[in-house]
Amino acid sequence: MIRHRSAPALVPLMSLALAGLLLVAVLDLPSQPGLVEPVAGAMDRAGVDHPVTAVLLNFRAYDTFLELAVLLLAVLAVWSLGRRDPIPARPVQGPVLHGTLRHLIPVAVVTGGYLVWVGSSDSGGAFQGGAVLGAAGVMLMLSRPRELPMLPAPLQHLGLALGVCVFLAVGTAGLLAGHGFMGYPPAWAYPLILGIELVAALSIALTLVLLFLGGRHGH
Amino acid sequence: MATGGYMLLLILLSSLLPGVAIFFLREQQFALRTALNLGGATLKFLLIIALLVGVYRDGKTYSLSVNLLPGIDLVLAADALSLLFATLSAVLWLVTTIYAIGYLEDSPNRSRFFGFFSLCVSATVGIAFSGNLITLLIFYEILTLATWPLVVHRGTAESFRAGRIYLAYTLLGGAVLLGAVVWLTLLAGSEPFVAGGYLRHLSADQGPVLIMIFAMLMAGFGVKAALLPLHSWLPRAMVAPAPVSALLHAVAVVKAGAFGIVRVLNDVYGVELAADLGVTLPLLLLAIMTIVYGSVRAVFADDLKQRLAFSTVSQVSYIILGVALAGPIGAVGGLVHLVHQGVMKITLFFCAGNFAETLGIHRVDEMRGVGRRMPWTMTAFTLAALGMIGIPPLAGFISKWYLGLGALEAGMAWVTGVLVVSSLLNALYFLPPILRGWFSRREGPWPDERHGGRRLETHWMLLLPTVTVAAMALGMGLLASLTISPLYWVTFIVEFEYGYDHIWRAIFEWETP
Amino acid sequence: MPEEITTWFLIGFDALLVLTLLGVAWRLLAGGDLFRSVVLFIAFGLLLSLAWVRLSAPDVALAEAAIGAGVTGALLLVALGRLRRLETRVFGGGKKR
Amino acid sequence: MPLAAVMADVLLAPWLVILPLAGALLAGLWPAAARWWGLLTALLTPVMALLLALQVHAQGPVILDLGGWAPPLGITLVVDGLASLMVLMTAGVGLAISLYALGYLGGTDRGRWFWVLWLWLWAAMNALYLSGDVFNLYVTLELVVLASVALVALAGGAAPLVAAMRYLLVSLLGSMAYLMGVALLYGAYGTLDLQGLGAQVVLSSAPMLAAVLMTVGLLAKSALFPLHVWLPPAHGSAPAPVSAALSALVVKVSFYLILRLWLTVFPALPLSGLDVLMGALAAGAVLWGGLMALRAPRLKQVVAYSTVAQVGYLFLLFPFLRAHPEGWKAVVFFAVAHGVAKAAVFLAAGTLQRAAGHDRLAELGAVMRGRLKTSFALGIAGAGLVGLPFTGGFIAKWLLVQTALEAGLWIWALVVLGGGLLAGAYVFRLLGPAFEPGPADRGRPLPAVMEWVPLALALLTIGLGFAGSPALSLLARTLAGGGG
Amino acid sequence: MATEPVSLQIYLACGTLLFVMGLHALVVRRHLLLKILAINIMGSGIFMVLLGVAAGGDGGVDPVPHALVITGIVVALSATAVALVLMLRVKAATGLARLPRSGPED
Amino acid sequence: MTPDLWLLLIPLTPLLLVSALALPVVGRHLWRLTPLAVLPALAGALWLPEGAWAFYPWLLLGTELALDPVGRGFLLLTALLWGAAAVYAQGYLGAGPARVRFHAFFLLAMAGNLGLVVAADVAFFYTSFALMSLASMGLVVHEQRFESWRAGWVYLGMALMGEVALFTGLILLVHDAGGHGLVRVWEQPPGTAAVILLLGGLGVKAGMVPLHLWLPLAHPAAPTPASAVLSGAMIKAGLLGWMRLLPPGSVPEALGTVLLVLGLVGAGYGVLAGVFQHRVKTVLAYSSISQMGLMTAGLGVAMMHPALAPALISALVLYALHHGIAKAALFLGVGIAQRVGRTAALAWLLLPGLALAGMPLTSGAVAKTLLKTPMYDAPVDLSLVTLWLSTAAAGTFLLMLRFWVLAAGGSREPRPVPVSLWMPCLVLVLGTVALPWVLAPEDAFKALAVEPALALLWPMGLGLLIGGIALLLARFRGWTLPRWIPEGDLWVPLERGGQGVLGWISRTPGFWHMPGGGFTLALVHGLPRLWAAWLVRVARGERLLLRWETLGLLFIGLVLSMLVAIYLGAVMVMS
Repeated sequence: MIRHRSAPALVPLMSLALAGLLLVAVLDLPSQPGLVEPVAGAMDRAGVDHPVTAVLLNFRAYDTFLELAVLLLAVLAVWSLGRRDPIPARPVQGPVLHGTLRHLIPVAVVTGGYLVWVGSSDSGGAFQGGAVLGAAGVMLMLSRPRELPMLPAPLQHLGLALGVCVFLAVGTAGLLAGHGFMGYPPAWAYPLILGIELVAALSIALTLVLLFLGGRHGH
Repeated sequence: MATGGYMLLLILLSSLLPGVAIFFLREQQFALRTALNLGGATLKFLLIIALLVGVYRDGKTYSLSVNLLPGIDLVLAADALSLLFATLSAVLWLVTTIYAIGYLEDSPNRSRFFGFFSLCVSATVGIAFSGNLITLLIFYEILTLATWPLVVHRGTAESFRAGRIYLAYTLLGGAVLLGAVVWLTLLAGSEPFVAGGYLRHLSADQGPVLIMIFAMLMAGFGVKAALLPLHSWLPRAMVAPAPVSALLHAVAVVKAGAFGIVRVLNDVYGVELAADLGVTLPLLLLAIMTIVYGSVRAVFADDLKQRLAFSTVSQVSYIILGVALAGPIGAVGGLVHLVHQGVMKITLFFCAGNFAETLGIHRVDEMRGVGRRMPWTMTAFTLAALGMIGIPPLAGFISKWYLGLGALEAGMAWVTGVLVVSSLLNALYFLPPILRGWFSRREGPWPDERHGGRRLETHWMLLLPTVTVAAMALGMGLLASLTISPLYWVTFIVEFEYGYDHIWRAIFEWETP
Repeated sequence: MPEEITTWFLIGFDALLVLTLLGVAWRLLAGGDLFRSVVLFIAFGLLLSLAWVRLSAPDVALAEAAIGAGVTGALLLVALGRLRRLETRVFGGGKKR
Repeated sequence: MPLAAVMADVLLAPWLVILPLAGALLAGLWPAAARWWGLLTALLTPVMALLLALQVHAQGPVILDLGGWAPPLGITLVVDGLASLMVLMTAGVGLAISLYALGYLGGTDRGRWFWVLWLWLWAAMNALYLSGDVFNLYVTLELVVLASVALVALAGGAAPLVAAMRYLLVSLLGSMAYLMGVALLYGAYGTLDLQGLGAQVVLSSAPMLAAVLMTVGLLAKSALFPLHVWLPPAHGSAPAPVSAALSALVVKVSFYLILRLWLTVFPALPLSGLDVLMGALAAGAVLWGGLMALRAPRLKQVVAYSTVAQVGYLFLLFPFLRAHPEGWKAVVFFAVAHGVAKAAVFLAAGTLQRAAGHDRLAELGAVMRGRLKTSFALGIAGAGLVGLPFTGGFIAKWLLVQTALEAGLWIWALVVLGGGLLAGAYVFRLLGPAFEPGPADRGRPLPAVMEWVPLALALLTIGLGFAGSPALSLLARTLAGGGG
Repeated sequence: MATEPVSLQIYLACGTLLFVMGLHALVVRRHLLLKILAINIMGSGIFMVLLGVAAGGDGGVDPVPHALVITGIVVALSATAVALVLMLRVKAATGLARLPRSGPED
Repeated sequence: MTPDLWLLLIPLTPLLLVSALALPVVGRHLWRLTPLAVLPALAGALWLPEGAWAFYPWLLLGTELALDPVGRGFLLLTALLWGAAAVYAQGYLGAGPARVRFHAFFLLAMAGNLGLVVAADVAFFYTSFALMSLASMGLVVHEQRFESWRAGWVYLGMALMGEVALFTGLILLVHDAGGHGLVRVWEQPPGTAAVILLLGGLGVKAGMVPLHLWLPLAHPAAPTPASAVLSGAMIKAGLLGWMRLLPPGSVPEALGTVLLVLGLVGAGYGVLAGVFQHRVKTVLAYSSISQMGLMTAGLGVAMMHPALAPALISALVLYALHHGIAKAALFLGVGIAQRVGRTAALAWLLLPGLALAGMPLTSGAVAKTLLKTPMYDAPVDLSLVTLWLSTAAAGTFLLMLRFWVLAAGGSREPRPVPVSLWMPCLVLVLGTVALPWVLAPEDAFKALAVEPALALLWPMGLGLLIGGIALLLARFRGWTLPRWIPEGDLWVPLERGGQGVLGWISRTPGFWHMPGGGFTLALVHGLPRLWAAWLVRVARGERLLLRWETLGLLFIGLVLSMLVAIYLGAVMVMS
């Protein structure tokens, strides 16, 4: 049995050993083409122009769907843990923050929308856009902790789940239509992806805000 | 081939289903519980009779096979040996059920008791009808499970300790057994029991492995059969209520072990192979040591049930001794003792229970003068005890007669010396209670008299089974040559088993003078 | 030649960035003041998104900045705030950790 | 025949994810009716799972390309014997847990959250079993972790919360290690598909490290000794249906993943050496868990430690994998048998605990005598844990011993048999109070379903005693390793 | 615009070190917040390795790891959110934001 | 009635009566029917045809019963004695509480005794023999005095020894013969082991020196009617067993020699030990030993010279009859003598005593003459044997003198003698005279000739001389008979030794009383303690594992060790 006195000293030693071994393995990784070729070859059927978005929302849409699910589940898990506490006093005090936020929020909303939109062809996408939107929401919360214009509970629920629901519906429709689960008809790929991205971005934004609030609604 | 397997299933279920049903009855539902108990027991008895008729009169074969794993089946089959054991269980169950109903009158947790009791019997009958080693193992383990609640039934610290020890021994035995059975199955497949064994075709270099497996099998079955170093659980398990001790020691547990050993020796290895491997002699020696040791310990036991328990340790090994002699006549002796010991020992335990329940007698020296107070019970006790010693014309005499002849036949005349020593030791511990009971005078009141002033010496449900089994013990010896006697039956089994057709003649040749 | 210089410069930048990252990570994990750790973590996220840019992953960089640094940072800060409040409320003014 | 013909064309596998997920979403959106959505899901999913198993059995394994994108690019669902058996086991146990929860939780607020999280967990587990992509597996793994952590914490109170926290951290540690393995694998071979990886993996440093990191990470999640410490408090203090789900199912998830990885991705790595190490850990688990179970004062703790012990058997996998081509099937069957039995035990324990108001073994006698059905269920399922005959546990034990002996690894046979003895000791310790003298007391009134469900599951344990052949023939339809 | 091989090696090594550093801190630090941070650092290290791999491919930058990392970031965020709330609950229940050194006494 | 049923009825009747004793209401009174239980036997002995044989395949191992001349003689004896004793017991026991019990055991022993006489197969013989032996235990200890318990234990112990020896011997016989019918057994000469075992096993019952130890203890201890059958009928079972199982001609001649020697020693020793006794019944018991020695010697001669066997056997049968009746008459007479005046007592006891000593005109004379006659025809000179026999007869007379002295002496309280006492006694007394005239009138006449009569009379004279001297010494010199030989002779030192051993065992620590013995003791008490210590250690370990440092250490350690393991594995694969 390990003597507990020696344990703290042993941990760094063993960590170092692990680091060494990992380094050997990582630096020894061969140079391989990865999936560049297959992605490039499939872009014409992807429905979008940006490869990362194509991977995220078409080739590996199932991953992304489950990722949305994780996010939703996180909110649910947080909610299951109890009611939300009020947000504590702002970590950083002062009027500067307040004023900055006021100006920052609209900018963020626009940026977020843009990011979602541009995702189909360039860097950006639902997560980034949603995150920015969510950040806007968080800022809103921070700036006006007392008078929260919060949505009613059922709408909150719907908004949270919307992304996953729509994604699931589209995926299931693909299954029923014979394109396989999470498959789109090639012609419909672009509008569907865009639609999913939009809805997902909204859900993500709401999710982030609610995560920030922590705990389920009610006092 | 598999005709009428449902019969066997039915026989199993005839105790299992009532058992499960009883389990869920409320404590107060006395009539329903009794009806279920007796109904199940009677049904089983009748079914077995029907089975016997089917096998012997109509020549039907019964077997039932359920696939467990690829190449491994759960097989129920009725051959002569199974029927012997099954009949014994069924009959004694019926009797014990009546006894137990009387014995446990007004005691708590009766539903639980009878539930497990029936489960126990189902497992025993399952063991009897097991058609291969795996099935035997399965029911053997079930028996462990079903018996433990009965051992700890009283719920005292002592009974829990006994239960722990019982479990420690039997589970360990079960584990060893499982290992052995798996191993054997790997070597030879999951073959059905067949007279003469099915391991002959294995190559000669498997010898050491086979010996090893044999040792493990014997250890596994030996636990329940209370072979020498593995016997300690048995005397402790005496804390259980009398009907349990009766059934446990007479039929279910110890016999399951002995039966397993018989099966392995006769129908798995085959006597010839076993003898070739040289495993019968060690087994024989072990059995002999157990016989002597158990007897010696019984002599020094003061508690009546404890004495009976050590006596069981000793007596069960007669069965093993018989089969380990590796000859037909010895096998007759061993197998017939399977039945005889069961009947006699159950009688003794019933009597002990009667004494305890009626007069509060637990120790041998408290039995002074009990013969006058309870003549019927004492007569039953006397008959069974004398039978144990081997006094003719009781059942035990028949066993010893054949064991002795078997030893001579096997060229091991010295084994008769063991029988002699054991008989004397048996007498040494059985005669004092008998003599005290009949010829000593009681001074002062009984330790705890409960059934005073009735017409019978004790409750009729206690008395009737006792007298019945005692009569059986007498009848099995006195009428040993009837075609329905265990002896006749066993001879039949052994003739089949050993491929001899002259045993009957060799033993029963009469010529007019 | 200029290309080579650019290369060396970039490598130098990478090395510096990496060292900074490691240093920040080390400091933030070393404990001490929790608030400083959280702030350092946000900084770490921002530096990380710089590294992602260097690794030709602008999408990831965006996501890291928004989610990894931004949202996670906000979550950490608010959690820290609540932690402190729990401390003062329930346990009467305990300070750190 | 017509059914089979129709079924042949239906892609059932996705529905096993869609169905519980939809149930979870609906339950979340409509909290007041959460239990009814849960019930509906719980009734439908087993049917689906059964159909899937039948389909796989009839048609053999299938790889589904999601969205029509073939493996290196897209994600696949692997629908084979192993996966469908696990899905089926989950469905069976899940149904029981759901029915039980109807009674256990009633319409309480906590109950609603249970339903939501539980259905999420179910969906996540199904997704994991069916997934054929290492990264996708990571995501499902995280889903499982989040749902189960939340479920553990559902009980409220200090002990469950601490347990949940510890559980979460260990799980995240495991997930990270797993993800590092994924990164290494992708770095080495540029693909995430299980089969594709299996075809490429050779003995070199990156896959070796990947294998080790992934395995150890998952070991921590499946609570193999000595990384098991998080399990007993988490499983022992959670609400009964949660304990059942965690001990019976969630632990198996990471085991399944390890099995899948070593079966499909890493067959090229040598096991001689590793098998000894893992076997030793397995033996340690059996011994340690058994001893702790013998000592624990509370009913549910005993059962939780029993899980620690029985997880040990699962990791006899490695010695078996090395020495016996079919050996893993024994372990999988054990996992199934243990799942059912353990769920029954936990549910029965929950009933007793609820009836008595506590689960201190020493004071449980009266309620055990009063609640005979439950005690009976506890007994039968306990027999299943010990491996006594007529239960699935016996068949499992048989298979394990058989495999060990067939492979000439008698020492592991000894471990199995010895572990059975320890199990016997603690199971009978559990049953002991029922036999003490004293009054019988039914305790607090409880819904009947809380008595019948454990009993039904216990009987299912017996049913599994006869499921050996079908299960093995289903497992025979498992996709083997790509490289080997 | 593939990154230089040397830089790649630097990033790969950095990712590895971050991973191990996080692991070490997870084990050694006792405050739950630090443990949560440590896990995030571990994740970042892994992402760095993944992206390094993506950038080092033969035929240009591989988009798949990018997608993976984005997913990973979101998953990490989710886990972090849950962990933080759980930490707060533990603190509220036990008064400590760290795990007790021994199991709950019962 | 067919012989089939008749033969079976002989042992069965008493058994049926025993069972009837258990009947609820009437059972308590049925003991009065005991004497009737011998009627089938008596009738069988008198009227069953020669060679009657019956076979009962369902009974025991297949039972044969038969009646041959030897059997007829013994059956007559047995029936007569048991019947007489049964009648006697009616009056003797009075209304004691244990009366039913006595009769039950009496009947059981009777059934055994009758059964073994008619048994024609080994198993049934043994069964009957055992039944008789064990049931007589009930008779021996009936009075529940210390003395009777002591006697009972000795009796039982030796009887059991005899049983097992007999059992083993029988099994050997059966094994050699391949069947257990007597006829079949006779076809095969018995092996040495069987012979020795049977000699010993039956010798216990026959009171053969040195296996006679139980006899002088048991006979006095038992109630008088029981003593009568014990001494008169049951010990003859040993003799009968020898005749049945070791038939002269098929056994080695050496056995004859052994029997002869032992018989002669017994004849002398019985007298020697008997005259030094101080209790009436003990004297009678020793007399039985002596007489059985004579008969044993006779059988020995028959075995040595098979040609003489037929004559000797029939002589032995007659001798057994004579001795049984006379001895029973003496025992029964003792019971009467205690209730009547001195003279009347002597009157009751005189005739049987004289018969025993071989007084001409009595059965004794005929029996002794018949026994000696064939010996004169022996191919070798047996005059020493006959001389010894005559000397023994002198001893017997001396013994009888001692008996009369004792029986007539001592205090007595005259009481009425009920008819159930004097009637059977009278029958037997008359029987001692009438017997030869009824059964073997020719031989009876021959014995009246001068030469045999002289041969019979001079020993009596010798005995009278010695006895007279002793009596005179006692009367005029106050000489008392020394207690040189205690009751039970050799048993006394044996008992002392045995008590020493038993005491030693009982003083050894409680090992024997522990339910599981030393091994289990260690297991049961040692292991749990070890176990508990272990569990504590494990629990401590669990707390240690719960720490994150340990966890992390183990986690990383596991990673590293798995790597090492795989590496080693790879190396192994490569090499």
